[in-house]
Amino acid sequence: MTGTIPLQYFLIISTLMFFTGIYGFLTRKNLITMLMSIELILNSVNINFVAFNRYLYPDNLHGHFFSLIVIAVAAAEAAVAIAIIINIYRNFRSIDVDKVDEMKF
Amino acid sequence: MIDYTYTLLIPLIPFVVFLFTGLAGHKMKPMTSGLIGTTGLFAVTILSYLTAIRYFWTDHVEGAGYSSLKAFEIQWLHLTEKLTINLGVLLDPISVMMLVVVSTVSFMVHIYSLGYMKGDTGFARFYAFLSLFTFAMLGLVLATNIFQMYIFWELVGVSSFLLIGFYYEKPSAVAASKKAFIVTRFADLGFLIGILMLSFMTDTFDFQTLVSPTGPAMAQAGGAAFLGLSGITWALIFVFMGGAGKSAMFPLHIWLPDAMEGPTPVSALIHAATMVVAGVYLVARLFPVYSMVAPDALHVVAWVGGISSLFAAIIACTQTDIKRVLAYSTMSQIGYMMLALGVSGYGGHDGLGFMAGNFHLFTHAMFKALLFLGAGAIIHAVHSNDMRDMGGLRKYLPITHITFLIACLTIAGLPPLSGFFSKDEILVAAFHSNMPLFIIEFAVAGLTAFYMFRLYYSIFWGKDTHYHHTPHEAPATMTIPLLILAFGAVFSGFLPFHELVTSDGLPFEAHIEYAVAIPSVLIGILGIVIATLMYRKVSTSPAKLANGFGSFYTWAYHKFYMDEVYLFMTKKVIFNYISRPVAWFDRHIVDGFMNLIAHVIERSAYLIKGFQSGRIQQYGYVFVSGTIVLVIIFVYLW
Amino acid sequence: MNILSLFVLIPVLTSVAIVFTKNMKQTRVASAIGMSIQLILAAILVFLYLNERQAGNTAEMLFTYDALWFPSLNIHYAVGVDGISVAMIALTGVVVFAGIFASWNMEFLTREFFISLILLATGVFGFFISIDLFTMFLFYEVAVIPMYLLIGIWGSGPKEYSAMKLTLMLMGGSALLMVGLLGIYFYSAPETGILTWNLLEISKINIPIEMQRFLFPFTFIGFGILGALFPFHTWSPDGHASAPTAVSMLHAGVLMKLGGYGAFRVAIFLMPDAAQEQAWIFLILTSISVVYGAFGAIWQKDLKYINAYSSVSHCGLVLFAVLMMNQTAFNGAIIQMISHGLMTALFFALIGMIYGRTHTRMINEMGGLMKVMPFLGVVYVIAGLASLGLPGLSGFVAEMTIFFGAFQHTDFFHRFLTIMATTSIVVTAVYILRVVGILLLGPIKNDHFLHLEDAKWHERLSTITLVLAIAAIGIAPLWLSDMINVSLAPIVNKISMTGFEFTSLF
Amino acid sequence: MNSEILFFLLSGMIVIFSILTVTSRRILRAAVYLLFVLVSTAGLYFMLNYNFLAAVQLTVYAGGIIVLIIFSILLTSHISERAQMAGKFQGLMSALAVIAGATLTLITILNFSFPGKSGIESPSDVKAIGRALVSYNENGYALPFEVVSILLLAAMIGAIIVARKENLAVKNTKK
Repeated sequence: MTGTIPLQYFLIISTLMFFTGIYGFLTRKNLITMLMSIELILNSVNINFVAFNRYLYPDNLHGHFFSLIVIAVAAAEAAVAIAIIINIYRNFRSIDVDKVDEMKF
Repeated sequence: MIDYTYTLLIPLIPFVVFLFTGLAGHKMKPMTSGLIGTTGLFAVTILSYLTAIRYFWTDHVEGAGYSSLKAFEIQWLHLTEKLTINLGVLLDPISVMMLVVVSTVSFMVHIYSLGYMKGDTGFARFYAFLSLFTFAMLGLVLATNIFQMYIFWELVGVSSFLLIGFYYEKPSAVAASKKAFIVTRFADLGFLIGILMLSFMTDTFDFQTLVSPTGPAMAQAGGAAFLGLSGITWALIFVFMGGAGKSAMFPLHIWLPDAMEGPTPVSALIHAATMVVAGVYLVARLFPVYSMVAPDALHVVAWVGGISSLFAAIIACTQTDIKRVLAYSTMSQIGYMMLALGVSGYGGHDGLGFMAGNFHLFTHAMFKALLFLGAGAIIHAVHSNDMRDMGGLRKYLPITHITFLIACLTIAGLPPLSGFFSKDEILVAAFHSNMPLFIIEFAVAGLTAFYMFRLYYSIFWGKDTHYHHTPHEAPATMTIPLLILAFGAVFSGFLPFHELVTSDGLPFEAHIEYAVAIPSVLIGILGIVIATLMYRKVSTSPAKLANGFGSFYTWAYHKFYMDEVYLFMTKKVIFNYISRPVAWFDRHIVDGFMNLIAHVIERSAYLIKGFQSGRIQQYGYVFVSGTIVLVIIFVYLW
Repeated sequence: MNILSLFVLIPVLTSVAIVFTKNMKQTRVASAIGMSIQLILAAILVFLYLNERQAGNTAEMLFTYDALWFPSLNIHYAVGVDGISVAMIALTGVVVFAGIFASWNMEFLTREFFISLILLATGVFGFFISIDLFTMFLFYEVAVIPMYLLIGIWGSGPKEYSAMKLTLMLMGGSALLMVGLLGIYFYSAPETGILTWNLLEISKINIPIEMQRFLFPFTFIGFGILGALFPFHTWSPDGHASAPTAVSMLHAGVLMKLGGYGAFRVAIFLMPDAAQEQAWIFLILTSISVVYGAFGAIWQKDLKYINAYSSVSHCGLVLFAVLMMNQTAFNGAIIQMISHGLMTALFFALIGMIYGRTHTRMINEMGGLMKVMPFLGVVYVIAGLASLGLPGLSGFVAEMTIFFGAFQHTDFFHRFLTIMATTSIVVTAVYILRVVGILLLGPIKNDHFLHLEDAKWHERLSTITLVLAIAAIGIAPLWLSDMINVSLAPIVNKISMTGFEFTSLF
Repeated sequence: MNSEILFFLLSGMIVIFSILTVTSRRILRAAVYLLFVLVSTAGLYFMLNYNFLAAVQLTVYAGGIIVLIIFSILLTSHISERAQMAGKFQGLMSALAVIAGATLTLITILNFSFPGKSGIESPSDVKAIGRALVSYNENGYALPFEVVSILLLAAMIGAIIVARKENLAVKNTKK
């Protein structure tokens, strides 16, 4: 189905998505949005894996499975992260990353 | 060799008594510790007299002269290969004489205090300290070497400190004890430096080696090390500084009048008869060295003695506290002794001054202890130290009155009392070697008679003061010592000192030189007459006289402002201009510098700390940009 | 089992035992038993040592034991003692013993307190028995570090500040020291190539003079900081003022001695050439310490500050004597260390006891205490007299030996400094008498003081032990002095091999 | 041609919604934008003919994670609440770094000549995937599969414990 679309296009999309995620991670104060940024980053990586698999090494499914596992890890990570966030919220009444500074200094 | 090892017991008995009463004194009845102390001292006195009799008479080979002998010696500390500190017992004429003086006076004071201190809360403590003092003083007297002397010198100082501050709840007593200790300590610093120099030059501490005519000290004569004086002269001047401090010589005398804050028996024992003559004893000990290799140092001794005696006599004429009068009188008399040593030569009749100084030391101990103990009896009766509160006491205190009168006559130098003989010898010695000093001493003899009788008349005659309680004669424990000492004051002048205590150990012929003796007796009588005219009855003449002298009187009354000068030196200069800046400097400059270092480090840490902010986004930013930079460098630029 | 290893083992075992104690009583009994054993052991060691010497054993170090510990750097656990270390161990035993009883009523975190205290003692004992430079350094650190906790947790006043200051300055010293020791290590075997940390082996060779010049200041200052060398002494007043009683005792009593001992054992012994050359700089500094500390003490109002400054003065005298570099002065330095250790421990114990009753250390708020607590008052006076050098107490012996040793130098420079140092005895008298006068004598200033009690049994035990030790040295110093003298011979020999003439500097 | 249009459409959505995700001040909306991004990514997977992966993406990501996120948003903040953004300086610096990074990466990608396809295409239907997941030969993924399963179990337990921490703490103090 990919037809004439070159590999680089996928890579460009994934790059843009990756750096958007990073931008989000660096600028958002809210822990949940930071988590979402991380999801973006993971997702962009997945695209890379899948695209390389399809374009360069279609004889096996390494990239594909890698993505699959990353999705599973992302799910696990999201679950734990959200548990932590909820706990933080309970303790601090806020999920602002700058306000959680009990352990600082 | 005759065995004198038992003399070791003489200092040891008081030491054991001190330990015993000091540690267990508060557990027993006060009187028990007093009796233990007195009994101990009685034993010491017996032993001392026994030693004196054996040494001077029974064991002495006729015509052989008295040599010094070491009865006992042990090593105490090893300093260098050559210098070793020993402790021991040295017997020679002056130490045996001092033994008699110290044990007699101390014994008298022990008995006297049984009455005087009765009922005092610190009775046991008092006796413990007295024993400590006696131990230290005997150790000093019997020292075989200069360092042992220094050791006991310090111990004597500290027991003096403890006894002056005996009434430790009285601020003035505390201040006086502090002053006494610090001033003498300062003088002892000189003594220590003197010992350091002397021992370095001669490689010995031992008195026998030091004074031996072939010893190392004698080899040091001549040469000029510093300011035109030889090294050993300086050493001996420093040593004398220690002696001057202990003996309250001008200008290190200021502690002595204040030391009268102590109980009166203490003043009699320490600050009249024994400890304050330690300086004289020290010079006498080293006399051959002084006389042969450092005559310049001996001149210093003579002049310091002369000036002190005049200075003190003038002040004594103006004071009203009876104990202070006696204190200045003590200082004046010690000046005499110093002067006697200072003008003396060595050997034979030249050593007349030496003999006279020691003679006067002996007689002075008797009559001055008597005066102080008498003053104690008076204070005991009147409860005041000030002669203006007294008068007409002869009716109430007959024994005290008689003994006091004897003592006053003795110190005024009337024949045939002991003071006449010893003072006369001193004047003769001065007359033959140093005219200016003779004139000073001659004047002092008159002044002495004057102020002593001023004191006497003010207390026992003069106005009839009304007392709250009728004064009554002291108990027998106090009067018996007075009588015994009076006996000593009257008759000790007949002791043949010129045969016993001489500079080279050999006897020489001494006789009364009428050319000196008659004027000196006359000036004494003149002083007494003037005092009688002025003070026997209440009159205005003392005030007139005082006005006649004008500001000079005021100066003398204020002790020539010596205390103020010292106070200025210590309080202002040392405290404010040395100690305080040092403390400030330490807190602010030295410590400030350390704190500054810490502060700089802390500030820089604070700056760096920003990087480790704990903000995850900042870390992320650094991480990302760092990665980018690294990629640029390693992928594109490398 | 080597007897010396017991000195490290017993404190460790005591600490372990303390961990299992259940309450304050058990804890302090355990510590008291442990440290009493330690004291007895120290006495036995002195006895054994004297016996061995009597029997003609002339080895430099006795009771040696050597076990390879860390092969790649040739670090050994090497122990051995000579007369000097034996004396120092005896001192430590006495002071630690007294310290335990002085802190009998420590109620806050008792177990932890005693464990830290005993850990500190372990370090000190270990330091004195070591002859391997690295183990020595190790024990030195073991001794220094519990200090931080002891002051920071159980202290008073600005304790955090003081603890921090003290630890940082001492650590700074350690850093310099480490440089020095490493330098010595790397130049310890110029010929064979097998490097060693062993003190005795290093002493047999000569470290190149260029290196000595470089390493000596590091080593000397490193130890000197602990020995309160001017101007690195400022941790001492603050540290002592904040520290709890027993810690002040141990610190001033034995820990500061580590400095003097180390400076002598390591800096001077191993690098005599540089020491001869550079001594004059440090001599000036130490003479300043001596006089300056004494003058500084006059103006202070806090009892502990007074004592801390007096320690600066007295410890200055130790370093001063060490730098004079002749047998008598060395001997004096060692005696002074012991004497100062005992009397300053006594002082701090008394100050702690007085503070525990009056709740103030400011002398102008107190007065007339002699009346209400005669025992403590008398002991304070004795301590004061020892401090101002009264014959019959230890201070006198030490000071005199030092002065006579120092006066052996014939040149003007040394003479002048010696005379300057001797003036301190007068100034010492001034501040001691000032304190005694204000604190103990005179009328009672505060009615509240009338209800105060005199010393308890444990306080009496603690102070009497120290007083007895002080008096023993003061009355019969010869055995101690001889014990040290014999051990000084190799050191003096090594120094005399250097042909350096001081006067050639000028 | 069709596929290209589809690709540009999907990639356009991805880029736009990604940016919106990280810039939107309303958190709930951001979550929804994220959902769009994830769905579009699933579209890309479909285009690459990995249907199973795309399905997983849709169910796990879009279905599971996003729902979780939305729940947590609802738990921790009000719908109307506007998220706080970083300061201007921080935003600017981050943007600069991100742009620099993106530029760098893009330059690298565009300058790199990728090798061509190698070998024959292996099947990627569900049956083949299932086989590969549980086989342990050269192309089998039994080990990572098991590891992930353990990870998921651990994460599940961990999440429960962390989220329930308060109750545990209460229990502990009671004991």
